[in-house]
Amino acid sequence: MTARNLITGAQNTWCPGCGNFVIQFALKNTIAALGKEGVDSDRIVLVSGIGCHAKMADYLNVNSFYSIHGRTLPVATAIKMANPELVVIVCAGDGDCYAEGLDHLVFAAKRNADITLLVHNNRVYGLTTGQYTPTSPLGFRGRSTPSGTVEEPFNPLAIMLASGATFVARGCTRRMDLLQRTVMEGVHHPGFAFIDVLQVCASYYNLSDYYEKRVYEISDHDEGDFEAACRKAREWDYNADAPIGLGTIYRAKRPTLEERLSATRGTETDRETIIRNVLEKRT
Amino acid sequence: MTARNLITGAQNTWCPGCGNFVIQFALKNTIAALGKEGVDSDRIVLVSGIGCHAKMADYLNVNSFYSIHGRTLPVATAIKMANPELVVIVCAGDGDCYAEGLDHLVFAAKRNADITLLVHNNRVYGLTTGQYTPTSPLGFRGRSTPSGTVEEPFNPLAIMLASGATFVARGCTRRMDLLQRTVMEGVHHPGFAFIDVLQVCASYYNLSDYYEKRVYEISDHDEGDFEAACRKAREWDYNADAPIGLGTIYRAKRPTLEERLSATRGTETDRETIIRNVLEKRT
Amino acid sequence: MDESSVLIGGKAGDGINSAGMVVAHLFNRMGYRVYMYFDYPSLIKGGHNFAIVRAARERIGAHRSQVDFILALNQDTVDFHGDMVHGRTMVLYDRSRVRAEGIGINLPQILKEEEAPPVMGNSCIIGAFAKAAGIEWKVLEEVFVRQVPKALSLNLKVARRGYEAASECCRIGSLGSSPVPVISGNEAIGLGLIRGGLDAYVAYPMTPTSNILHFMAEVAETHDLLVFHPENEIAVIMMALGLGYAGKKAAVGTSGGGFCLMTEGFSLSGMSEVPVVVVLGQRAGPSTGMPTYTAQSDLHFALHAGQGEFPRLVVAPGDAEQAYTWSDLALRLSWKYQVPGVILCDKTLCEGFYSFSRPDATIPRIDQPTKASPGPGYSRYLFSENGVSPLLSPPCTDTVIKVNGYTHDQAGISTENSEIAALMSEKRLKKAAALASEVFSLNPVVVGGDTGSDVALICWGSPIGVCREAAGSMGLRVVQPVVLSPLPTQLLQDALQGIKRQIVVEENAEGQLAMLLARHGIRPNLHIRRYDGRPFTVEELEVRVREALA
Amino acid sequence: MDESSVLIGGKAGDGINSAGMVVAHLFNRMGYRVYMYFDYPSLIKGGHNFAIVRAARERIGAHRSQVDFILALNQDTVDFHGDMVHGRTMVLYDRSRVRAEGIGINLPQILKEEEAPPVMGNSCIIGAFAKAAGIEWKVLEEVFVRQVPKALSLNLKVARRGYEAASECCRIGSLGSSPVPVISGNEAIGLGLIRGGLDAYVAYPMTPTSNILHFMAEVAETHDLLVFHPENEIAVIMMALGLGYAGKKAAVGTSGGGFCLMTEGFSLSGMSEVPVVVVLGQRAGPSTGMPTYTAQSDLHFALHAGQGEFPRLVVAPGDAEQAYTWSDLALRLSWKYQVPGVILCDKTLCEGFYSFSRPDATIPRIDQPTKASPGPGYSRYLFSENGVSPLLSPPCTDTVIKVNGYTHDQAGISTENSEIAALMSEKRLKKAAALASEVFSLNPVVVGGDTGSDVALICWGSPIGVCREAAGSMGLRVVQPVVLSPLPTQLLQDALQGIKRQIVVEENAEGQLAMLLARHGIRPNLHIRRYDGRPFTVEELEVRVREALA
Ligand SMILES: Cc1ncc(C[n+]2csc(CCOP(=O)(O)OP(=O)(O)O)c2C)c(N)n1
Ligand SMILES: Cc1ncc(C[n+]2csc(CCOP(=O)(O)OP(=O)(O)O)c2C)c(N)n1
Ligand code: SF4
Ligand code: SF4
Ligand SMILES: [Mg+2]
Ligand SMILES: [Mg+2]
Repeated sequence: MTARNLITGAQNTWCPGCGNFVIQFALKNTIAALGKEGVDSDRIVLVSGIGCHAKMADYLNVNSFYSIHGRTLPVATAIKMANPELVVIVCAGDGDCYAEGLDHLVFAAKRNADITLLVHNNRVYGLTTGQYTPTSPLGFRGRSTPSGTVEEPFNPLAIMLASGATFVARGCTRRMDLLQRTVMEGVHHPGFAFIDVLQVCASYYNLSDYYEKRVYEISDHDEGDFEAACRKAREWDYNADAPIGLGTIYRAKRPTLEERLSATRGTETDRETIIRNVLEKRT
Repeated sequence: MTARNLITGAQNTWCPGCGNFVIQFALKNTIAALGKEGVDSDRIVLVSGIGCHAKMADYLNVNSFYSIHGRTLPVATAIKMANPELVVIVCAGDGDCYAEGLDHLVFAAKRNADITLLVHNNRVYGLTTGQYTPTSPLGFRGRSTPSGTVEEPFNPLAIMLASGATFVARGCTRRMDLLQRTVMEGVHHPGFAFIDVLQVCASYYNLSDYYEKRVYEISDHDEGDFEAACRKAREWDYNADAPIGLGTIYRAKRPTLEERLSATRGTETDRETIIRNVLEKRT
Repeated sequence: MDESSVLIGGKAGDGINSAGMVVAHLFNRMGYRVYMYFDYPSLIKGGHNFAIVRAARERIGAHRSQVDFILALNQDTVDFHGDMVHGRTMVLYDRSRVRAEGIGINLPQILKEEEAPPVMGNSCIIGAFAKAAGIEWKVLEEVFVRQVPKALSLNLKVARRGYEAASECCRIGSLGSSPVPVISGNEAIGLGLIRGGLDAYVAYPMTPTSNILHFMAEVAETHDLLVFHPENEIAVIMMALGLGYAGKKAAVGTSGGGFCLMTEGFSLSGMSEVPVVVVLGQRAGPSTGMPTYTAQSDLHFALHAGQGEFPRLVVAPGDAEQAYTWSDLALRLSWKYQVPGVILCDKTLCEGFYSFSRPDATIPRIDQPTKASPGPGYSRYLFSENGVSPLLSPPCTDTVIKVNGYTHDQAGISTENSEIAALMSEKRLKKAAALASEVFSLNPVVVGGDTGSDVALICWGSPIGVCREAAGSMGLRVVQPVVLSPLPTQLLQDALQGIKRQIVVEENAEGQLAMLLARHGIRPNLHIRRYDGRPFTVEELEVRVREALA
Repeated sequence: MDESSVLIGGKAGDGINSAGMVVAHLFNRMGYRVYMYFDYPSLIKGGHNFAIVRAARERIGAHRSQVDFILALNQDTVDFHGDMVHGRTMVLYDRSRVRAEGIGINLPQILKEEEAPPVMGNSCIIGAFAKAAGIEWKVLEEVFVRQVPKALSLNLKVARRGYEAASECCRIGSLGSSPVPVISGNEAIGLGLIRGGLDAYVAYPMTPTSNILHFMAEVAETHDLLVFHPENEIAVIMMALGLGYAGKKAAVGTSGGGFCLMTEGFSLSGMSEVPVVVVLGQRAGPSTGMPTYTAQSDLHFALHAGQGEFPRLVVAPGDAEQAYTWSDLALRLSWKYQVPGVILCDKTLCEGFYSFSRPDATIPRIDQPTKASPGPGYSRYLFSENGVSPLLSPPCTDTVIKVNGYTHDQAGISTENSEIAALMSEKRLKKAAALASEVFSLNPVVVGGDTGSDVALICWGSPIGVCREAAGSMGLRVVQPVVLSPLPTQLLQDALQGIKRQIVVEENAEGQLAMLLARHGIRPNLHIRRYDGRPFTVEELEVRVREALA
């Protein structure tokens, strides 16, 4: 394909200071880098949910399916099943992917389709003006919980590990370079790559300073060690203060959904033959 | 209340040899025992999904909400929120609770409402005549997967631990007494009690012998040790052969949803006052 | 004898459905056209199941109130169906378990002697039936060879013992026509979709369409078809849309409860113009209702499901040939106009069995719109005269293909501009009009019976079978709109030309077709409705029509 | 001056909505009745927001095509609204950022001097407006004291600077009437539900009803109300049903996409007879559409959502008083008849602000049915003359209370018996009839305008405001069915007596009310439709009515 401007002409409407700009930048660079590796941008498909995060579908000049709130993953999985040549990247929100459509997340991990998921985890509903999400800390005062939430957050990394994810990582929009490396690793990973991106929401939950003080790049860690990964994932529980490790936490090899599907599938393609065979048996 | 026959006159339509009879028996005994402890059967509410398991709502002569496929837990949580005096027990299926409505399961664990969930985990869709579920082993040949499934099962105990469940246990219909004790422990537990019951499906997935050979009662295990619980939960992965531990795997104390809700709630009950207050502010 | 009805009953687990099919094939071999109704509660073992096999010289699609033979594997079969017995009904029964008058066979003893398992009781009683009905052994043997998949020789032995234990009480003669396939409505839908170009079928099991999933999964063992059963119906429709975006023609199947969960994706299909076909098998509702019993009570839900306004295709075939034809057409039309489609069927059609004559020669061809050209100038939602934009799927060289559930501009980028919003709304109206005019040319209103009559039975879906017969015997016209959205109003009006009394026959309580017709200015004043989960029988409908006309 | 319109515009984040409210309250203090339309795209910061505040002597519920004042915090406010300017429109603007003619104020400089944050620019421009409009400082001060929640004295200082920087160009006089509350449609719904006996509100945020959730959550800080925001809309409706079963009156709120996910629970409500009220706020669809723009395109979806047949209440209030009244009534009626109810509103009503006069005195009383008696003989689904069964919630001594989404017998135990199934279906029809007859007595069709005219505007929902005005100015009758299910057909026909030309005014493309009327034999032939996400203005409607009648 011919070199292409990876950003569309659509007017960008994220708030000044929003972490989504950083994710957009990381994705753009990743797609450009993939191009240099021979992965044509025509083969990239971006799937997004609904929320601030999802506007990525309008902004990145690649194929996209701007889907509905919470339902990115079945769309993305199916696109990959339909055509394994496509490189499928998903931008989901934490409300989107951890609340509205959490079931699909667990099943994406279980199935190991070769897609890459970025959860823009700003720990708040941005586009609907600031309600708590499953990763907001206990007591968070949002617009639906003015006296504070009554629920501890869950730990998405721990859930992903328990669900069979083969690539589990965390990024933060305060660490753009590391995020970009992690995204690239995720895309390269043959299987479901889960990346929880701690994304600063400038308007409703600005944790810039909080993250700035706590995040560190994970090193001296065996990504292939499941137990170690669980410990690393639990180091910070999204609630109490703790160091927040960034980078890849776990990586394993397992056949992908597409590989397994193609192994069980028949080959006859003539429709008339198949109809005749069935009717013959029913006569 | 007056002593009551705990079984209704409804015709029982489970298959001969079905593990559901064992669960019914355990529940009936539990309810009777609770009666002796002073928990009036009038206070028991049973919530069921849709599937063979769910027929429990027709058979047990207690208050019941025979709900829809996959949606037991929000109903049950709300009943408890509405009236913490009620003792809420949920009978769900594995298709029901691990596939159709998995999201609610994770949130039930996260919220820690004081309800008890029994998943009749026969690892197959019974009532729709034998398709794979999220806990069927890889390669399972069901009616929707005649060449075998392309997905490894997930481990519901591991997911529950990762989701913040405060009581995680496993039962088996081949071990009626232990099951009954576990159910009683679950009901006594102040918070969300999750019990995965390995239930024999006589018609579509008869694992009687399989379980008979592998199940054992867990002992010498610290139920308060999260790491130990994780190890115990992962001992068997619902796929490869391994010893299958039964009994309570994890137990922790955390405020329940109802407790936290009542702490944040206002007390004014006069409707006219509230309307007038609001309108006054808007004038 | 020109026609014959056989009821076979027993417990769930006795193999009543397959036994019914074998009986159906006996008739089929002898040149009869058959129809089988299967009645079963929602349980796996026990309870009471029965199948009514009816055979006739001509194509049929309904059962009668009375039967000529009863094959009783349990006492209920005799006790529950007393009202179906006429003077010459012959009862064949398992003497060890059933008290009745007729031909008693000691099934357990025969099975024991042949060392056959209990489930082979049905083969034995079928053997007895064949003898009683004067059917040659050769016919039975042929049918068993073709239709009994497992333990053929033992089944034949057991059947032979039944054959020998009974005595002939009448003689059902051969008609000489050749046998034809006998398929369920579900299979007809499946085959029609395959003919229409289906690439993928995605479903979560739900009666009465689960068997499409099972059928497709079996087909996929040899055929290059993607069949997937995901975590729930939300995933089902979203996967179908993902497949559709990526260039695969996908259909899904469910019933009302599952369709509820699909409605958000359905609306997304309408907005994003990514097509999908939903097979919606109606059953008795509301809610879980009676999952294994029939109803026609989701018409308006299908017509209006999903927020906002977008064109949709809703077809309601009534028998196997129509199911095959219109599943094919639904898939083609949905893709041609890039709209969601619904194949609205019901338990009676889905799980009924029908003699099937391939209607391929009569299926109209749908031309495909002109191809899209890839390139940097491509706009997924290009405005066009008929509202349909050229369709491409990724990857295409130098082409960005954006689909979007937000209001979008021609390139697929979200917009809140009021003019573009109005234009896109008009684009959808234009597609609706284009679809309607193509539907007009596809013979979407079936007119039958005595077309000279000034009384018409108006029906939709599976009751066409029973209406056709009642109309035939009573000399009435029958009018069946097969396409319900866009409703071919003009053709309906033409079909009702000269009609004085219009009787709408429906299997629901509120009169859903009647409501739809009223909206379009057609206001029949006679109504026959049944809403207890059971389909009309021929005689019942005749009585109700006579009452209505009285 | 009898009426006045003010447009204030700026970026999202400039506080345009609250600024508009302050302006509205200035008029309110002076005895005007106000209406405010707020227009904003789906984004958090930036873009272009504007509010149109209109004040008049009488109650109003629509804005005009032209405004008397423009308060411009950004250039877009001047550039985008040129068509709203008339000869005497006065523009007040931020001189530092906007080029315009009128009164320029150097906002940044004033803010800097007062050490005030940028968001206080709106206070400053309001100050300037007050001066320009000849509004006394005292009025402004009073309004600020009551309506500005934070940093009052700094805001007042800044406003004073604006006041001083501007010059009077006209004088908006006080009318002498006392101020009344100014509330949004969402608040009116919330208050009505509370009046009706609401115990719990469950919702997942979704425009345009998110603010009901926020409002209820605030109320619950002091009031004994359970407010919960769970993982998604499926959980929302299932929780509401759990609450309903346990004796709590629960309502939920959403928009079309969320309602899709509720439809399965909605049908369960119909079957189980556990009531629930759904506030369904329409917005431009299909699918995500334009989330912050208005539409009336979910009427038929609301009327037919969920599989199977069951009675439902659908009310569509059109202004704050109706919203309050009918939210109260909807809750009471849903509980009395144990049916699901829908309060069908739209973005214009939900997020519009209205002067509100409490209509409590005119709200009809709904008698409660006779109490149920607990005990072993209790049957949750007891047959009764009007189909309604006595309702109990657990725990009750010696009482087993079973609700069920399967077809069930009177005790709530699942059944597949054909007779019981038919009887239960008839039970639901009886409830529908009983509900319809009660609705008949509740004044569910509003007739207004010139009742002697032979031309009628027929409308539903929020366009009642604009229709009332157009009808007033043009001498037409207005007919508004507030209840859409069960449709009070007879009352509608009465209301349309003597009408020669009927014009249906709707904010959708397909004419959804027209379809519904047609089904019931009322077939208006003139239609005015708008479907670009924006509500009609008074002038626009007048022009369209003249065109239609020409
Ligand atoms: C089914 C449905 N429910 C609710 C909404 C309304 N909605 C739009 S965006 C959003 C929340 C977005 O939060 P999140 O996913 O965290 O994304 P963010 O805006 O924070 O990036 C919601 C609830 C919707 N569009 N669809
Ligand atoms: C929304 C919806 N989808 C599908 C069904 C059909 N259905 C009824 S029971 C069932 C599966 C039951 O499996 P499981 O939950 O494991 O229960 P079991 O019968 O094994 O006890 C399904 C898919 C339904 N009732 N509702
Ligand atoms: S609301 Fe938060 S997440 Fe959304 S654009 Fe603004 S800063 Fe970003
Ligand atoms: S199908 Fe299986 S789970 Fe269902 S009743 Fe029979 S044995 Fe039990
Ligand atoms: Mg978020
Ligand atoms: Mg199961």
